[in-house]
Amino acid sequence: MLGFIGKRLIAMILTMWAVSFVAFAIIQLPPGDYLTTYIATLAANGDRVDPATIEALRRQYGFGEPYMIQYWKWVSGIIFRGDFGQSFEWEAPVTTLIWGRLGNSILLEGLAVIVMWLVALPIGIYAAVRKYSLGDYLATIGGFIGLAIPNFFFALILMYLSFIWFGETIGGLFSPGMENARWSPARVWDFLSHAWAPILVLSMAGTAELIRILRANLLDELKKPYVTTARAKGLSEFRTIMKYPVRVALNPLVSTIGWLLPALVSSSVIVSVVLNLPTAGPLLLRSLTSQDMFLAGAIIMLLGMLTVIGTLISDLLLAWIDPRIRYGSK
Amino acid sequence: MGCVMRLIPMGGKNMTQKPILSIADMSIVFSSPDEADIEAVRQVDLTLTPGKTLALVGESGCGKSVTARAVLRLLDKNALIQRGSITFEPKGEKPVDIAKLKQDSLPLRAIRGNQISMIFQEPMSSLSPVHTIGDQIDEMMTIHEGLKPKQARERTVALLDQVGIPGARERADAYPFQLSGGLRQRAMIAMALACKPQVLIADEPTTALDVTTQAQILDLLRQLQADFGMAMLFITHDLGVVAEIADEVAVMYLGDVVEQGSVFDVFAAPKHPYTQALMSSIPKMARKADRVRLSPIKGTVPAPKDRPEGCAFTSRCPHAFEPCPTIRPARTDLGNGHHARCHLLTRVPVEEPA
Amino acid sequence: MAVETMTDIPVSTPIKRAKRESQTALMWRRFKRHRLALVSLWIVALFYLIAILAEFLAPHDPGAYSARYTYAPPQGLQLFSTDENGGWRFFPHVNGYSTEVDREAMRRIFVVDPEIEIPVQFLAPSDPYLLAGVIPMSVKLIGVTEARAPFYILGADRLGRDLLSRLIHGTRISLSIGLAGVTLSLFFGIIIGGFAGYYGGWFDSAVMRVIEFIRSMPTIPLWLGLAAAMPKDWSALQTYFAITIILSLIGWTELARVVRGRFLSLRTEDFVTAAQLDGASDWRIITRHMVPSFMSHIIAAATLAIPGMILAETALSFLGLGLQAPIVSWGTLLQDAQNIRTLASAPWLLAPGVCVVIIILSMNFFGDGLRDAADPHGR
Amino acid sequence: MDNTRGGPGNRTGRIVSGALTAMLMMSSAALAQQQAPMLDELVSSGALPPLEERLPANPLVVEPVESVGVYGGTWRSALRGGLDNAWIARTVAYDGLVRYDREWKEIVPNLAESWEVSEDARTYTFKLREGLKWNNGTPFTSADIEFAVQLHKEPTYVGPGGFLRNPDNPVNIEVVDETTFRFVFENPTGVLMDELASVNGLTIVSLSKEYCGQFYPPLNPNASEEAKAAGFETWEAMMLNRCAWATETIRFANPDLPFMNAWMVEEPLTGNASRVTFVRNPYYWKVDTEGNQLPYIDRLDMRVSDSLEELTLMALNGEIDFQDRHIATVANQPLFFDGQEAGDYRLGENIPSSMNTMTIQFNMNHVDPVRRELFANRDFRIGISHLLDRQEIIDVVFTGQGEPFQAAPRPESPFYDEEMAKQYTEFDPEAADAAFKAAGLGEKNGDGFYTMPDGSPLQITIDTISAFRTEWTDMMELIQLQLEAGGIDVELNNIDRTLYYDKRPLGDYDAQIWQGDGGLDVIQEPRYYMPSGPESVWAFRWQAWFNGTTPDVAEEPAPWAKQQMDLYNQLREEGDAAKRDELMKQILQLAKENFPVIGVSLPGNGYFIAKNNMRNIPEPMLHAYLFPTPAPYDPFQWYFAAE
Repeated sequence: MLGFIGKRLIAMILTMWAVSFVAFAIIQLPPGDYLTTYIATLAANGDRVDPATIEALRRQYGFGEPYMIQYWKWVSGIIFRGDFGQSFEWEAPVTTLIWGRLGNSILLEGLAVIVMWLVALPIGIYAAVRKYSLGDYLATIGGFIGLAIPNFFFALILMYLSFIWFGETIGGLFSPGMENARWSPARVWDFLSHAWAPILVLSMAGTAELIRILRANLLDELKKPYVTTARAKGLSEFRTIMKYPVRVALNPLVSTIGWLLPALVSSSVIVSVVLNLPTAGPLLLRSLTSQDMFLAGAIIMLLGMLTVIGTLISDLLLAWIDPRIRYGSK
Repeated sequence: MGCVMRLIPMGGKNMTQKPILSIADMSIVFSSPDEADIEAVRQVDLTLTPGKTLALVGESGCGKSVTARAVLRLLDKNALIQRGSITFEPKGEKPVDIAKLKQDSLPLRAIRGNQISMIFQEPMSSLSPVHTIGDQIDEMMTIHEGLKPKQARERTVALLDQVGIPGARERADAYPFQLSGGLRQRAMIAMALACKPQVLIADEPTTALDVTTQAQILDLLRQLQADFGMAMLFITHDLGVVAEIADEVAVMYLGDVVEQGSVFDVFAAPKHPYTQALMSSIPKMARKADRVRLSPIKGTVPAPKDRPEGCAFTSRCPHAFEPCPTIRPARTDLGNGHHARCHLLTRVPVEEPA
Repeated sequence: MAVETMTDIPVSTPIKRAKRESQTALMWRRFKRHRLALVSLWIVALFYLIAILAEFLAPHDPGAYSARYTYAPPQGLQLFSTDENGGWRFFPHVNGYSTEVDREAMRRIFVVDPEIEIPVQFLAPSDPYLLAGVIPMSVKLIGVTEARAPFYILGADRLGRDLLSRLIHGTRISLSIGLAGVTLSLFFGIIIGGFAGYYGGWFDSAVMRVIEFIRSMPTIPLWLGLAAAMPKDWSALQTYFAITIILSLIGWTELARVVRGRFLSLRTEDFVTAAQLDGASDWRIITRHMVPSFMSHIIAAATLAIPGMILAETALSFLGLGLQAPIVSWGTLLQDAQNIRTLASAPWLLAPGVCVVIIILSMNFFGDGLRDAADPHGR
Repeated sequence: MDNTRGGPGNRTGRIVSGALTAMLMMSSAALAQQQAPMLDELVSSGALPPLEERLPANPLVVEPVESVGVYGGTWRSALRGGLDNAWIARTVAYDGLVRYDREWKEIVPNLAESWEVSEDARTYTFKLREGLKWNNGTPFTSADIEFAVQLHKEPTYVGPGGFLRNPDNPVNIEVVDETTFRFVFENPTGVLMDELASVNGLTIVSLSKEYCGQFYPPLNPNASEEAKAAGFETWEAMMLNRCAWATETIRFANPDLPFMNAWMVEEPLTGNASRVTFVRNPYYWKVDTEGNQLPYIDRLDMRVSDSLEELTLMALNGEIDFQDRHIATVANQPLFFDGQEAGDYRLGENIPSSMNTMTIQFNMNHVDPVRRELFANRDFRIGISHLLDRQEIIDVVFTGQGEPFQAAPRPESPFYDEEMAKQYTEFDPEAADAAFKAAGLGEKNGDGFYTMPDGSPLQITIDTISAFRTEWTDMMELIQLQLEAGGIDVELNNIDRTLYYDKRPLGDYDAQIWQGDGGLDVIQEPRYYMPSGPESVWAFRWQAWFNGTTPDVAEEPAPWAKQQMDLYNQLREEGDAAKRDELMKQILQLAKENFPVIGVSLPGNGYFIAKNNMRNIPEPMLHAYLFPTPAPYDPFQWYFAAE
């Protein structure tokens, strides 16, 4: 087991390195650089910057240096000084910008995952055990509708309805005045009273998918002889199902935990824009379009690492709960 | 046939015992949404007596497993015990009709595994792949006897030891796929015996195993039966195994018990043409001179749905005559608990079928 | 024990064969039992039919705009009409509008006027066109006889274009797009995942690293970056197909992972060992023995993937990376509807959203039905 | 309208200020000055000096639009995303040495109570108000102006420049005393006052020497080390971050940075702020006619949101007190109109400074000689213009709002020339055909499309941006259909904005579209009338020649364009506004004759959203960026009526 973990850890580090490289490549992909975009934006406001200024800026930002050198500067800064570089737009170190928002992202997505599981488990099990029952159909239909609605669209409608019905505009994560307060019961409550909408939207699709997978796996497992064995032991039906088929059917699910994250992150980018959530999403979108490369790079990389770690955790979990994988992988 | 011989006195000894489980006139019907109902088992009568082994013999799909599972009500929802009773009468307790018990009801669960337990054909897939052997055996005792995990584990180790698993204590923490087929089956047996059941149902416990292991398992079972004095219902399609382990035998064909009785009677003087056919398909040990060729049964087993109203064997029976296809032959008592369902037996006897 | 068993009496074999022959028939029978799936199958078929016959079914050209009917509400289609003495007669028609421009609020106000009855003709003659780009035709399923009369069964959008026609043409784009990507990712997923799980060892770990790596990149930035790097002289459609393929190149990992996981646990199962001992080739073992044993998962995953693609298209459009006007797809149509103004005053423009939901629902049910039917140990 | 700026502006400047001083004497004698209740506490607790000590000797007396207001309230509005500094510029930041009056006609005193221009238009002398203070109480003097000039002379410091960095006309500052200083230019300049009065004129008054000096090596020897210690590469970087100029976003991310504006930063605009708030500046130096210190409104609360939908809903829900930016679109108008009752707000009229909904600029400097010749041909552009059914576009896209219009000054402008605005705007395929013949295009081919003079197929690719203006997508779709119906094969190329700009120096684009700047600010923004700057996409290489910015692509312009450039150079150096206007008229005349850029339609009036209880908001407003609406309408004298 230890060897297994060790191997995975090394692999993870390699992956992260690759992530950093691609992250850097991606932010280099679009034509032009931050300055062209900067000029463009100024020009759109009828504003102008004289070429001398641009040249000075270009030198200051170290554009035009060879790709690898730029990359090395960046990565070494991160590794040795925890310095993610400067954000051009904010004229400030990237680190001062991202942590708060990244925290919000992790918080929201974490909550979303928890909600998914809490909802999906009972429904999925019920749907499988009571196959083709009314409940099964309801669950399945509900799940599929959840999958079918584009989440940003759902968010939009949710916003509009809550405005029409309750005269509430459900944007952001806090009501005015609460944004910069420190954590307190009141603030937690305020947070929840705002966060329900995004969490609902974010977890919707994932829940549907979990239900689906769980039902599929469970249906296969329920037919296995060991279930009969368990019944023959005199276990109650409930305990039989919970202890054996469900337990086995969970394995493939566990491996999805890590995989929910990137999808969640991606969809939260869009949803966050619609619902104006102070998460990493909008900042990323913004920095990518304005080619604020170090900021964008840092966010992509951190989100990447987030998911790599998520995957590692789910793999370890899987190995932990499924002896066949554990011993198979030796 | 030495073994068969050896069985007689033993059978004789327990003659006086009153049955612990008696299946009477039981029919099981499978219903499916888009096909006609199928009567997989019709009007079966079987009795089990403590310390004795009843072997249920037949080709695959003849309904023997269905019958066995019916005893513990382990059939799927679409299977219905249409008529008849399964009376379970442990020593000193009043009889219960298992057929009448509710699925997942307390009384039924109290019987399952505790008083009647079962061994399955494929030890691999019949054991949970993600729980250790130990866990799965402990559970029996924790649920039925409310033992603490520790005590339960002690018993488990003892059991594993008893069923001849070397290094029982370590093996208790092993997962099924880490054991050999034989050991798995032993573990399975250990599990079945955990609560000293009074009836043990073994559903082809040796089919998946190689011949030597098979023999060991059979010895083990016989041994354990001697120790625990339980009644055993032994399902198999292997007459050899029957000869080796059973006191009584019931031969099934397409859901009917065509012939039943003590192994000795049935083997020595099979009355039903099907039984006879089976017997003649076994190489007999005899002097070179009068060695007979194996005579396989002609024709194929019809699908349950084209089974004739009357005797199921009609289509393949060498002696079939008028009543066979239409009238179902009665259960004819041939004395000494030997029964068979064949019109030949009720017809004015002309000559015995050879 | 020199006692022979009776399993080898010749009777047992033919039974098995009989079973295998009827496998597909059996599957179809099982499938039909799943009512919802059957209905869904028809719906999906219908949608694809619409996609093929788009030009014939759409009353208008999807691009044809009209200043006088911006945001015109749906007229609906009446088949009967009452004459003065209250009698009914068959007279397919739509009701005209009475319109006025509200200068202050900057909008047109429409009132569907039941007095005005514009006769509707089935198989109405039209300007010649090529059905599906090949068959020359000059008749449409439905149309108004008098030219220039408003005909907006499902209403009009902000440029006075007929929503129904746009919807029908959008169906073609959106549905065609899903398939390519899914087929691709299916192929990759099964092959790569299968071998990785089957052989394990370095190949497995290599594949796993790659998958893990691809998967750990959130897709949005990938899309953004790639879309920006796409050659500029490509048409929007080319670009989009390129992106679809990119999506599937990311999409296969999901499937591969599931397959591999299954393989890992299957490897230890007896029947695989059995097959190996029989000396069956790896390829045969994987395709004949292992893959069928979890066909259900593959099907489930695939059916989930197609809608995934359709949703991806809408998401891309939302970010402005998907198709761009004048190309009509459900995504671009939804993009037009993604604002409060539409929600508030032109809700009928949400119709594409409804279509998306319907097709995805049916595809899922369809796949679900298949899944249960293909299930090796179905009831 | 421009003709009273600059020169006359000086005179009025002095007169007005004189009048003010007089008024002040009276007012201060007549009635004791008032301050906002929220300050009383601070004053009585001694945390703040009394009002008299905070106000300058002669505060600027502001005539309220309707009536003297009452103190209090929070003005809620919204920023789109974290970098929407323009809105802050339009609400908080507009307080330069001088400012425009509410009609955008005159330049009136602001921080400077008066100024003088030498006859040769080389020397500008300014007189600051006596006793002006930054919001931290430190005095605002000529030294601060000097500091800004000095800083911008640093080659390594990247500032917005403007006239401070104009290589063609270097400037020096002479400090006469605390409140008096002179700008001395090498060459005459006529546009300085306009630059100072515009939103670009704020840099000079936005840097407190006392505070910003600490990051500046000449004033603080350790500045560089301290910068490094603070995690910045250079002192310049730290200066940019801690001491950003004028309207830069990060200026509002640093609460310590001294302000001269009516409101000062309370909750800063950081990268992850979800709102920004400003609170009244207790040292603000303006009073109303009754001597009450301005502003009336205590706080500004700006929601930071990337979601237009959220902002729209907030406005509908009455959670926005005043806003026009981002949400007040043509599409939303019916929505907001219907919502007035429920949201308890009103819609007010905005007159855009823009003279066109969209301009089509054919690339006269195309790298391909054939196309260059074609696009440079006036008849060709005339033909295209005649193929546009402008009325149809107006009806479909703008619900009948606006009128056909070329790239020409707006009717409100003194430079308005109906002929220029209306020529070639009628939809007339015959005329178009004639024009194309004249342009030497070949006959229509099988597909019904005109061909190149040599008979090869002619396809024109127009670059568009759908992201920037949503209605452009619709317009271009219609225009494509109209042109193709008229026999011109058009391909739309919808690209990202950065590419839009990257393509310009390369010169291999057929045509680009953009908005109609320069409808009112004709002199400041002549991009469509002559090759004035990089935004003159139709003649990018000519403007490069003119500005000497990107010499590698510079090309000698056509004679008429060169003539325009000469005229514009004269204009720049002309001190007398009347003469400047005359020169401008000549430039426009040349533009009219050569018809370089095609316009579509005059934008209909926009609108702003204001809560019903918000007062002193004049209507209609002129809407521009150089004249940063609504700032010139003095938000500091807006107030919430008690109801």
